[in-house]
Amino acid sequence: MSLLKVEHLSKSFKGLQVLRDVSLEVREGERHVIIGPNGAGKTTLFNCMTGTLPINEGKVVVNGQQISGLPAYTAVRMGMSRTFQKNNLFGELSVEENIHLAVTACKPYRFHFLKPASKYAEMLAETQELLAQWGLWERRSRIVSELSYGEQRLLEVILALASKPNILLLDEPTSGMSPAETVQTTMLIQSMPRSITLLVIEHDMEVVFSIADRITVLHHGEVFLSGSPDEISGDARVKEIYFGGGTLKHA
Amino acid sequence: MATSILFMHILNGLAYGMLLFMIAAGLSIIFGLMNIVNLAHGAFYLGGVYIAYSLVQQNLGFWLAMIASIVLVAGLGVLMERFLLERVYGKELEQVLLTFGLSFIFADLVKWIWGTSPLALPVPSSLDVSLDMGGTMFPAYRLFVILVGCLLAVLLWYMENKTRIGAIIRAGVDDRQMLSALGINIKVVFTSIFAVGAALAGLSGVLGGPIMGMYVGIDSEILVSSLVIVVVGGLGTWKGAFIGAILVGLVDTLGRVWFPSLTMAMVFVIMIIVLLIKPNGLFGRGAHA
Amino acid sequence: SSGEGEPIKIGAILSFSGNFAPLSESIKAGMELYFEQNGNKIGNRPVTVKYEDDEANPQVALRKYRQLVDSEKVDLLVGPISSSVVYALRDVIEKDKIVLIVANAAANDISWDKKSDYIYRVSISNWQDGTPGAAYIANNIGKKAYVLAPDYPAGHETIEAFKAAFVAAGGEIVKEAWPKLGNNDYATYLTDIQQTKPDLVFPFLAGTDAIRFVQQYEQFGLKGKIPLTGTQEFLDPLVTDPAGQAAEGIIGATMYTAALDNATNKAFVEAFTKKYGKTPNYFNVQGYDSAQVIAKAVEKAGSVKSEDLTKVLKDIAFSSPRGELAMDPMTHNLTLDMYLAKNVWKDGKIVQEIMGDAMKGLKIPETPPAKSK
Amino acid sequence: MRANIWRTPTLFIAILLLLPLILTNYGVKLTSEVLIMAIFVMSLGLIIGFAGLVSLGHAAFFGLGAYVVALLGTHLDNTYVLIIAAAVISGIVAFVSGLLFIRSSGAYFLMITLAFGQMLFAIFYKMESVTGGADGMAVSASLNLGFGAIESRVGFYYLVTIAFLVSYYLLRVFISSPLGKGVRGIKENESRMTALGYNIRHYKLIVYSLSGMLAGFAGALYAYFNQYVSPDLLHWMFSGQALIMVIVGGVGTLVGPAIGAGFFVILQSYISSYTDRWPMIMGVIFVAIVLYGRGGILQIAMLLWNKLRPKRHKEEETPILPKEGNGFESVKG
Amino acid sequence: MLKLEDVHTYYGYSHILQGLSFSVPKGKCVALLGRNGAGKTTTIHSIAGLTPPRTGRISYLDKPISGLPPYKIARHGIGLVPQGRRIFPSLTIRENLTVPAKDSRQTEAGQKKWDLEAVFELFPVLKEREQNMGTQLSGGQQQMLAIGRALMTNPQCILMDEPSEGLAPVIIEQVGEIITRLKDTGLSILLVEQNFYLACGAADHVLVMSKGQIVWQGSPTELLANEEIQHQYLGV
Ligand SMILES: Nc1ncnc2c1ncn2[C@@H]1O[C@H](COP(=O)(O)OP(=O)(O)OP(=O)(O)O)[C@@H](O)[C@H]1O
Ligand SMILES: Nc1ncnc2c1ncn2[C@@H]1O[C@H](COP(=O)(O)OP(=O)(O)OP(=O)(O)O)[C@@H](O)[C@H]1O
Ligand SMILES: [Mg+2]
Ligand SMILES: [Mg+2]
Repeated sequence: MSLLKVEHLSKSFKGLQVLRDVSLEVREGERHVIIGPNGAGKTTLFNCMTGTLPINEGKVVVNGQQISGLPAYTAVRMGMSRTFQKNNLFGELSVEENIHLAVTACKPYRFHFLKPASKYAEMLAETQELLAQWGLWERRSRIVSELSYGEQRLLEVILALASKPNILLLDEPTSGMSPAETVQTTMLIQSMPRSITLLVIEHDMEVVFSIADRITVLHHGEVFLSGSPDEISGDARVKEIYFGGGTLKHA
Repeated sequence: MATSILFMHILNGLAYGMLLFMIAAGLSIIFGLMNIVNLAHGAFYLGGVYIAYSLVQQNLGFWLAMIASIVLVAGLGVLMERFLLERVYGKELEQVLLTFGLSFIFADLVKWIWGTSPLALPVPSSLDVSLDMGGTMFPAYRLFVILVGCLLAVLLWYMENKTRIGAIIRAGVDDRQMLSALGINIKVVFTSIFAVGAALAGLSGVLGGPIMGMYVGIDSEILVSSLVIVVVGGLGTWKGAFIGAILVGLVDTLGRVWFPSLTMAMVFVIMIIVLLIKPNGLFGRGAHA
Repeated sequence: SSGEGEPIKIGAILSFSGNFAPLSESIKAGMELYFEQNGNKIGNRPVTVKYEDDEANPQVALRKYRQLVDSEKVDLLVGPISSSVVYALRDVIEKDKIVLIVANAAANDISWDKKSDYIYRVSISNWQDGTPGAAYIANNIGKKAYVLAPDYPAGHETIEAFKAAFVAAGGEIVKEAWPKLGNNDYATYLTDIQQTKPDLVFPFLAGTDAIRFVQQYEQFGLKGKIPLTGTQEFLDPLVTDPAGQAAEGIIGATMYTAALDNATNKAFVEAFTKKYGKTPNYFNVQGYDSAQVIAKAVEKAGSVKSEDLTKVLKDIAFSSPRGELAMDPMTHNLTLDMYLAKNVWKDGKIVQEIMGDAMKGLKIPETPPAKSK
Repeated sequence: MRANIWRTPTLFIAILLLLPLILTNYGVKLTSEVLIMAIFVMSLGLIIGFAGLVSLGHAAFFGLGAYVVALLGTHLDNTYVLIIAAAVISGIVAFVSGLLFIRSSGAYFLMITLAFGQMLFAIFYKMESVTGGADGMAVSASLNLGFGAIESRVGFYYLVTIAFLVSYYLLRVFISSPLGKGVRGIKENESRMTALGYNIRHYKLIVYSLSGMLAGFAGALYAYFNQYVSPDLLHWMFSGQALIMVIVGGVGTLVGPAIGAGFFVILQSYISSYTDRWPMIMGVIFVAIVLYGRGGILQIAMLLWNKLRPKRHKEEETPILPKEGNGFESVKG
Repeated sequence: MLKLEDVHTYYGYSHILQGLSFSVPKGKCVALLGRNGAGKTTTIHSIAGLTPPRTGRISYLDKPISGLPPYKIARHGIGLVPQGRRIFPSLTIRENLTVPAKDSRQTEAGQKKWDLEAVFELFPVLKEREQNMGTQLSGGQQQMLAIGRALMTNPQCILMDEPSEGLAPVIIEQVGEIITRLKDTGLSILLVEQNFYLACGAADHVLVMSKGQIVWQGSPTELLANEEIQHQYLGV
């Protein structure tokens, strides 16, 4: 059965219908990519799924449990964590402190206040691991606002991973990353255990096709088409509304 | 209660509201729009009324005195913005300390120069009459204040909707760097708008003086009531300050009639109610400061 | 241990910042004038006065008190403007056994429940401020009074006193209004007065409140329509000078005006105008008399020890610009002569004109009178 | 390293304990007052510097605590009960008001707390029959921890010192704890905290109530200190002073506000007794602090300290500076 | 045309740009490539005056502009499309465009003048939403707005920091076309890109940057041919 279900979801911002009766099913372990023209409603879909935005109609179900309508922070409790398209970090804190916060978020001891955080070995260990894994170790005590944009994009992804989610929503993870970092990130995503179900928004076709098991195309807030990578890449209409001539490749 | 008297009370409320609006207008620009926490607002008021007072003593005549003192206060504003506030944009708490210190300095200067015994700025003789409104008398000067209030409202409305100034300032508050990278000399804009705000505060001192009185200590009262109005109305829009002032004026005045025992806390009760219903004030653009 | 020529230290706790500043400055001026006239000596001992600013806040006052008593080791205290400060200091004063000469605080209780062997008032009590004018007003101006005072203890005490006396004299209170202290717009009340149409208005307001009220009273066209009376605050230059012509015609009872015809006052007014270039207000007199009482008491007692001072202060008599005055041993409060006065507009300035005696030898009762109504 | 962490505190404690030997009576009294203020101002510094909740009504909780001692004290005279009651009641009021106000932020929070404070002020001012209204009331309760009433100044001083040190230590642990870090994170970026799975409302409420409790505790001590309470203790002017003390001392640190309190109280009481121009002098000092002491007295102190101290310690010390420190000292030091 | 000579820029103590020299000829597009943290944005900011270089010289049309305040530099006719869009949140979309708007007096005769109509025609979605707040746009739409905003200043030379970020492929192609069109109207363009193909497609000259220095330059075709550089510095 599918781990994540979006059923007949609709969303509008005072009068402006942004999502129309969107339904979506993601199987456990699946790598599901969402593409679509700018303004199609991809990010909004994420916001509605994670409870960042209230939804008008429909519901979101995780493990057969409805989460739509619940406050945003509960999504993470359900093992669903996300990144933002626009960097959304703790600018004044160091890289390390950013990750500390992310790691602690779902730990039982997040409400403890009688012992310095620095005494929680587990938390420190997990942080170190992430820093090492993503090659930010030597930059760990840098203040985040002083990182370059791409470096910050990287941190976005790390923060989402830190809570050890089993559903991971990535909103254009590689945008702003240089080809090198993009490749690195793509590989890390591919190498993730299948226990993590992935829902990714991406405009970089190389990334899309190298990770997707399944692709859904959103257009004008509706599911335009959903299918395997081959089906999508083959589809003429998608080419027209989204891929375009592909002239770039042959520049 | 007879309708005529109710009418009088409402008129009083409006007049008082307009007075408050006039006093808060400067702050609604400096704090509401430019997002500078200016605790020296009351000091501008003091400056306005005391300078005007001295000039009137030199029998310069009320209106000349008014213009002169407005100019002086505006000048003070320019110096303040250029040399002090400019260094603490975006740092609300440092602004608090800075302007708090300045208000201390200004207030004490006033004390030093003019002494502590209360003075009074007389109503300009041309307006020193009271009109008969169906049996009850009403001071012409207050009608004049209402008029000025309306003019200010129009001015602010114009600035906000008919010129780019409002937008430029909001943009400047959002992202100074980016704005200047688009070719706008934000320093000049901010300084001049701050001066305008200061000038309005000065003006409110001159015109409010004859009603509110002049003494060291009124500055903090002015500051608080202005803050209340700007916040109740919502930061960043002239509408806020305007409606906020009217609301406060009316409720405060009618409160004196209907809940005499609440007069002390009336204003604050309104503020709490408003902010509980609308956390960003009546017309607020969203959390600020 | 008063060795010859050893200086006497006086601690003055006043409110130099905040709305009470003018009162404090006036009292200070009065004290300085007296000591200056007496070569800054009491007997053969030089006098030094240490002024402290309590910001009209009892908590600060307590800090300043400690500074003066513990650190400066002053011999006695003079001061507070606000009664809450006296209440705050009372218990420590009793503990430290140090004399306080009250130069302004007017709360009645200082002479009643909160009376202390160490606290003596040379200013006036609220009761004495509210009472004296009432009878004259009732008999000569009108029977229906509209009373107005700030909604705080002094306001209530004063109006309470006025009411009692006014009703006793056959008058009637048609309405009471209680604006908040520091109220800046009296429009509501003035409109209400126009509607109520009383024979007269009797307000108790201090400082800037009084000035605003008087001016707005005129702006709303009430001046000359409905007689304005009031407590002595309304018959004092501190209010009438800034209020200007608006204050013309106000009638009431006061313990002092510069016009008082007695030798001490003549000398005082002359000296004062010479030093400060303006006519004295009654706060100046309170300061002057505080200094004078201290001096007299120390001389009479021949020491600054509290136990000696208290003995002589109980019934100390002295000639004040207000006339020949004496302390009432039962209340530690002055027995005052109150005069009827009126504000008249004389060559571009308001001056007070004595109309006669309001009450002679007015003592505050030894116990709180039964509340009226 | 360890030594380095402990040196400063121990030195500090030693000084505090020895002070009474060198100070005059008045000095002891004043220092006691400063320490009480310091506790209060730290409680405010906690929500301002770490939770980003800038309040202008914090005196309400301080005054509330004081009045609890004054009012309850007339019925039962048990120091423990009274002080705990003061803290708890203030805490509860903080919690309830927090429930309502936490929603608003920035200037709106500032003003709504101001309004709340003024309403409490009005209540205590008006309830003449109970609270003595504007005239305030004397505190009848006597300070007694079970071994005889503490009347001597020095005795009281040591009590306050201990109270201060304990509060400081607890706060220090709090801000470096996971909960404290969470609070700091919320100040930095609420939407991200939510996305990470933090319930920011809970965190804000907890820290706000805690701070209210501490303020109430300080208030209770103050009631014992002055043996007299008046509505001025709840007035926004007092809240404003506390706010200034926080900023003067240094926002975003713990010691800062404490230092600010001392600086403010002592400076004011001395300057004001030497010149009538004290407001101007204070004003100039404040402006100077903003212009030259980025981040308050503490900052200045640290800079001087770094200059005077042998170079090699620099790295360890710097983290205490607000900019890097951010209350994450322990992680770094 | 725009010219950099031995530019050194620092953030506090960290030395980011270490002697940068290159120039952008009139009517040409120069692409600046490099890994994250290479110093591309810093370069752009140094030119725009947001992080003034400590040493070295930047001139535009042979007038020195280094050290001038940003607004003066902008008034020389240098437009900026910043990285991360930097839309003004409290301005509507329309205001975002009108605030920087500069009338065409300064723009050369015969050159296409950019005004609201022109921008709306380029990105119709912006017109549909003109009264919405800038941040209520989708990421990609904001990117369009950022480009439009820069065009509204009618620049002679335009600095683009990753203009294709977050844009759908179709729109990226469109951006490519826009760049070509701008070149044709005589604009000089400094293009920082992560999208290798867009960069190579639009640029006449390519600079590869690493650790604050130019490590390679040449024509797009040369770069496309040079696997090694691509691999070493771009990881393509
Ligand atoms: N807060 C909002 N108020 C009004 N409209 C909004 C708001 N947020 C998004 N929209 C509109 O909803 C539509 C979908 O936005 P969304 O961010 O989901 O697009 P997207 O698919 O993520 O596009 P992109 O690929 O550019 O990120 C857009 O037209 C956008 O303008
Ligand atoms: N404000 C700052 N303070 C200190 N260092 C900074 C600051 N901004 C950037 N840096 C550092 O300068 C270097 C270059 O940053 P820059 O933003 O120019 O890189 P970039 O080439 O634009 O990278 P990206 O492709 O990720 O945008 C990076 O190592 C970054 O960490
Ligand atoms: Mg998106
Ligand atoms: Mg960059």
